[in-house]
Amino acid sequence: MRFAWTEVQESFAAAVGAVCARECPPERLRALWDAAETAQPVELPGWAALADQGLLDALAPTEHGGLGLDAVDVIPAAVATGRAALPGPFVEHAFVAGPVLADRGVRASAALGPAPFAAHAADVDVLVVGAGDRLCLLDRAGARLERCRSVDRSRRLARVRWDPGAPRPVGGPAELAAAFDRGIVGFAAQLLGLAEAMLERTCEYVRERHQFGVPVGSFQAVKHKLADVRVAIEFAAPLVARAGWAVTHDGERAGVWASMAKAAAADAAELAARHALQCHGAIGYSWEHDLHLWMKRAWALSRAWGDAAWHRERVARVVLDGEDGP
Amino acid sequence: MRFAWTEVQESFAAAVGAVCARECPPERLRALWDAAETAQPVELPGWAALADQGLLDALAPTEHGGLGLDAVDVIPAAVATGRAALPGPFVEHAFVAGPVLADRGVRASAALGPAPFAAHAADVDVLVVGAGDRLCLLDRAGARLERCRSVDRSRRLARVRWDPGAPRPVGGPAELAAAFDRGIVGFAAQLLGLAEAMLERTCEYVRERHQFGVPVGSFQAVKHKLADVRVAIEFAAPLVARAGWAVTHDGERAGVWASMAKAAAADAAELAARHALQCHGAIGYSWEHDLHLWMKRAWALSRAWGDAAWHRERVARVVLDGEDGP
Amino acid sequence: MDLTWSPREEAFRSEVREWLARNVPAEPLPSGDTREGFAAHLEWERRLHEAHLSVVSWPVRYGGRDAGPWEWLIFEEEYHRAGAPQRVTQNGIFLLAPALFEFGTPAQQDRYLPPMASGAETWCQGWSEPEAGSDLAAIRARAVRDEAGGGWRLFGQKTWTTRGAFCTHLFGLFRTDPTAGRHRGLTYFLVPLGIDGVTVRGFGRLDGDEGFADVFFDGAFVTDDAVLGEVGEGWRIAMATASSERGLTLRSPGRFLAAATRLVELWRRRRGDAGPATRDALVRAVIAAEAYAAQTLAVVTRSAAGARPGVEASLAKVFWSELDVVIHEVARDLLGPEAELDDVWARGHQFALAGPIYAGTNEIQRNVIAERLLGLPR
Amino acid sequence: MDLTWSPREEAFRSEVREWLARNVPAEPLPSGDTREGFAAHLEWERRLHEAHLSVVSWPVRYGGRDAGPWEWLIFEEEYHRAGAPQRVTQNGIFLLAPALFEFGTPAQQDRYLPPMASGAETWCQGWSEPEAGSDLAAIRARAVRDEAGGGWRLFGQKTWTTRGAFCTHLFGLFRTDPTAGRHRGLTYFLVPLGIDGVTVRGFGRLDGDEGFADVFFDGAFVTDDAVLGEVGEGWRIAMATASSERGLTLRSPGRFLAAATRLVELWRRRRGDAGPATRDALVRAVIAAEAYAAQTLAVVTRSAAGARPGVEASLAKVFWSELDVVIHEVARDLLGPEAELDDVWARGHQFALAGPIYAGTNEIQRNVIAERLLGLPR
Repeated sequence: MRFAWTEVQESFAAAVGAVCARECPPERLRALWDAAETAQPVELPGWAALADQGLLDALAPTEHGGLGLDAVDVIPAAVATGRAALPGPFVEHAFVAGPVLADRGVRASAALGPAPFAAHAADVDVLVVGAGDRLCLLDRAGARLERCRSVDRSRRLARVRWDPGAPRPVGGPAELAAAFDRGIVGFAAQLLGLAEAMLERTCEYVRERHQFGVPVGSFQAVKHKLADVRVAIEFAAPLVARAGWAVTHDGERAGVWASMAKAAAADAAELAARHALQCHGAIGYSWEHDLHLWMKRAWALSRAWGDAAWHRERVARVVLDGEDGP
Repeated sequence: MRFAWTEVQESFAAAVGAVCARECPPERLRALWDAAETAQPVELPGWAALADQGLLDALAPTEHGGLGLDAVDVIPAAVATGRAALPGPFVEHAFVAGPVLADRGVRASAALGPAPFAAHAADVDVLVVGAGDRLCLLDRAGARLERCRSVDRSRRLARVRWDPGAPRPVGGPAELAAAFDRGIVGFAAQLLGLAEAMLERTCEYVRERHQFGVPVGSFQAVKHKLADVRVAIEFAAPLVARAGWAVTHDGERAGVWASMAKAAAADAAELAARHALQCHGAIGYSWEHDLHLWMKRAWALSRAWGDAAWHRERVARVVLDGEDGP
Repeated sequence: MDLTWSPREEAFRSEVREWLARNVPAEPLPSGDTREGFAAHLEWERRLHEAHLSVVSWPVRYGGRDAGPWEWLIFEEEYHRAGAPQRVTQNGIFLLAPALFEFGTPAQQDRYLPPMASGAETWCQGWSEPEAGSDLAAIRARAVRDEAGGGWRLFGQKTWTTRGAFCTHLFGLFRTDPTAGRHRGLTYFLVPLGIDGVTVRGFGRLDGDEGFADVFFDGAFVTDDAVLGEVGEGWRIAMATASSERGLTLRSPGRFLAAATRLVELWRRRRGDAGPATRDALVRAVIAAEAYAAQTLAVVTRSAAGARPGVEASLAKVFWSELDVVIHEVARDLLGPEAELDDVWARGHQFALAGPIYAGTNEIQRNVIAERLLGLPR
Repeated sequence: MDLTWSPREEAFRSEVREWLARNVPAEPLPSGDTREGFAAHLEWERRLHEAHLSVVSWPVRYGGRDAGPWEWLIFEEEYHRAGAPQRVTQNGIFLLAPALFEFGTPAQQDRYLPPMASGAETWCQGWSEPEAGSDLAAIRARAVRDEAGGGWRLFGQKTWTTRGAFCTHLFGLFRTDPTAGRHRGLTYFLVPLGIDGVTVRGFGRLDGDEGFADVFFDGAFVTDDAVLGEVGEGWRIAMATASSERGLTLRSPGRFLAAATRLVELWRRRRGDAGPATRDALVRAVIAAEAYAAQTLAVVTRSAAGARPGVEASLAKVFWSELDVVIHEVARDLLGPEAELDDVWARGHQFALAGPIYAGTNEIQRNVIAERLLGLPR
């Protein structure tokens, strides 16, 4: 029994974090917002460098040119992408498509679960979708995309539809559920990273900002809000790690663990956003301040692929009603 | 349009409050706890004096020897009984039975709504119950009582059953609903009074109690908790008044207003109990301190005759589902 | 207690309801926090004014109807029920006007109130500064006496000024006596934004609309009649205005009743997608909106009897601002995965999140409640 | 990460589970916070000790099994899963013993640990005083040097001493240097309660059980070997103990997993009475219990690698104490009108409400988190 990251997992995450910080500063993310309305594929900041690191194909089998890692190995790196608010369909490409896509030269996004949306659908070559109870690949050419605007414009969201026969089956119900569960664990990891980043930025701010002659961080109301965020992160993080183990090793209850992780991480990130904004005050409410890069990503990912209530209900059907799986 | 108590209503409440304070100090309430296990009828502190004031028969029609007042008139007085944690089936006797009981010489309690319990069933002459869709009176002699211990021992609770034919019908579904609604408005008023009393006692305590060289009431965490209690009371109180008007004047939606009042007042009282205990710390956690007289009454009344969630669901069936009534 | 409306009040309600039914634009106007949207909203304000409905509680001679607080309440209820446009003139009408009525000279009232009522002149609030947010008394912008010119020269910066880039005038506090204590030595000025020495830079709010502005003063000159009330009395006048902002006038219960109604409609459309907790959370929000409306009846009853809004306004500020957040959280839960979309509810959510911050953060309001209503030590 | 148990750990789990299945009383014991219940619990502790299960992580020579932290965790999980009795010896075993192991002399360890393990001697904690609750450093009880007697004389009052009326010994802080600062000059004493000059008065908790005591010291004499660690080092030793109290040792995840399981069973019986929100609230509680268990795995991993419990214990204190309240609030909602009854859930609710108060209020814990983990200014 050992519940901790290995040094290798942590140093991979540190390397990914360093690339994100270098390649994806707030200016590049803001530039993506300005392109939110264009239908043309856009360049995704940091993607080339992260591909060089192997991150994008980390979960792909070695025989297909990937690193052959599992979800546990890549969760700390996924947290790092969340901390950086890295744009692009990283989770969809690496966690969802990685293990099922034989061709390493293509970029993938995905639309699984209760929402009919895929992020960056127009920027990728192939989409992972569920058609009935089959896990399928859908070439972008065969997809009918309707652009939608996410509250986080950098997501370049689209509603995905297709003509019958366009999706190519690559797996059955078990593979479909596994792909979905890997996806929500990836998003949960990013939500954790977003929460951590918002907490850190807010702590820095309230140490510096003075009102009434003292740092606003010395007020107990501010302290307790941020302490609550720290508590929420402290107890969401082990669920995310546990879910990573579950989707890798425990077939049976993987969906329950994955949904618990997504629900807890979404709640932590929403709480972090709420208190980060309140503790920043009007300064954090402006477009010019970077806080909303993280907040809006958190609001989007907390709702994408099922919100916390949806995932709790998925848990309830097993834990309370005694249904089988997921 | 005028949404305020009259001077007459307020001075009646002040007189009732004075009697309660004189006749029902904590020692007398504690004495009642000690008698919690006895099946014999007990003397209810303050009842004789409140009967002399006319409070107990305030809602009874004048032709039956009552004061002929309506629920609006008596709500401030009911709040005063809550502030004093007055024991006894005051709401059941005055609000529920008063308007339907011709005989002024008897004492009544009641068991209506989702709970099969009546407070002080062994101490009264008659019980108001619902048998099917009829409002009925049930003589104590015809009732099968099973003593239960409430978390508030002073309530001398009993589960009420009866033999077929024992209840005497005095009204149909409309009268049954009206009696229930008058009851929950009365309890809502008492819950408000309990919340006010707990808030006041706690404010006094945190002004006096010093830790770290300062009054504990100077800590922002304490201030904000008690401010939240004040806000909850401020916005529950008008719902209780509004519900008093509704059960007196608006037949149609009276049940919705009454349930909104009970839910809001129960939530305010539960919040007051929670924060009062936390702000008192260990001192408030002891049997010797009087705080729990109010807390336990609040916990009991918040659950009696339907808890807040039950009443919100009653509102939902009308407001969301569009059902008729209550 | 008498919860019935008089025939006169019912007639007023009918008139308002019918006028709104005929006149409220079928399509929502563009956001009033953009330049073109602001113009569209001013056009709407002009029509409202023509119908003598822009300032119903004002005297007839300034464009109002001398309506009492109950009619004001009826107007607000109908206005929100009809889904009528946001009032982009609200900072003038609801915040400055009460101060003008109480502290202004007859000449100032005659000069400023009619164009405010018609929307010909639009006012933004100049309270906050980069270093004076929650700590409003830390204001550094200053007014220096210009004896030769017979007036004052203004210096410094105001910020987070709502719709400052589109308004014609600003009311705000400036320090006239740098030697006096924090709350003293502040004076309340009425400043046209078009004069020399004033620079306005609009900037985006959370939703990207240019709803905020920095306003820079670099020696802008105003004459003595730009001072509202006495020199050095600015704090007292501003605090009188603040109770209005926190309490009744800005946040009429009609707004939250209407929002609760929209939420119930959303529930009816989306209930299939909603988790089991959302039904209860929704009813909580509905009850809270009714509680706010009922509490307002108590406040208006006192106000109709001549009471002034006091520190109790802090209770309302905390309640309505958090209710507004709750309403939008429930809406997001009802929308499920579609809550990610940048639609009217998402915009409303972001707008609601400003409520616990502006007009005095809720942390400050809770301090006020604890210290001034509950008597807890500072 | 490796979330599998070794064969040896699995074997230990089986042994514990089987022993508990055979030995846990079918009927719950009377409350351990009453005199007769305390005696019944001591009898249970005696049987646990005979099976070498009372202190599994202690050295064999003191009655333990030298079990590592993972086996300790397994033991706790099985203990709570089996619904085994409350440990009335816990203040000694979980709070004093770690301090004895770290700061005690070999003679003290030999003297005190074996009877603690067997329940022959029972310990209560003497921290709080009437004027020293959250502000523990305000302790006034004092120990005065008695050179002639070769020891110390104790004066003052301790209060809210859990089960003080039934225990044989007290460990606590006394001020030995009245001239030193608040945290300095305190010394950690081990005091038999039966000696002259000690008076114990039991009093009721919220639920009426005599679970609290005042302990009065009026010149009671103890020898030098009653001092744990160095004179004047009491605060440091107590704080080392406090992390244990706040964190892992006292509040094992098994307790909350078992409570969540009981809650799910209650749901299955009462779902018909539960409002729609309760289902979601219940799942939240279940997830929180799993989160606590998973976080504990991380803590035990660090502890197995030699890390000491630190300020992170405050995170766990806030989380488990509020989870315990939530579990009981959900239970009350499931019980509907029957939540009024004074049953096992109502008792549990009242017990849970003590959690955010004792072992340092959650307000203090949040200050600690903000100041020491987040680096916010005092």
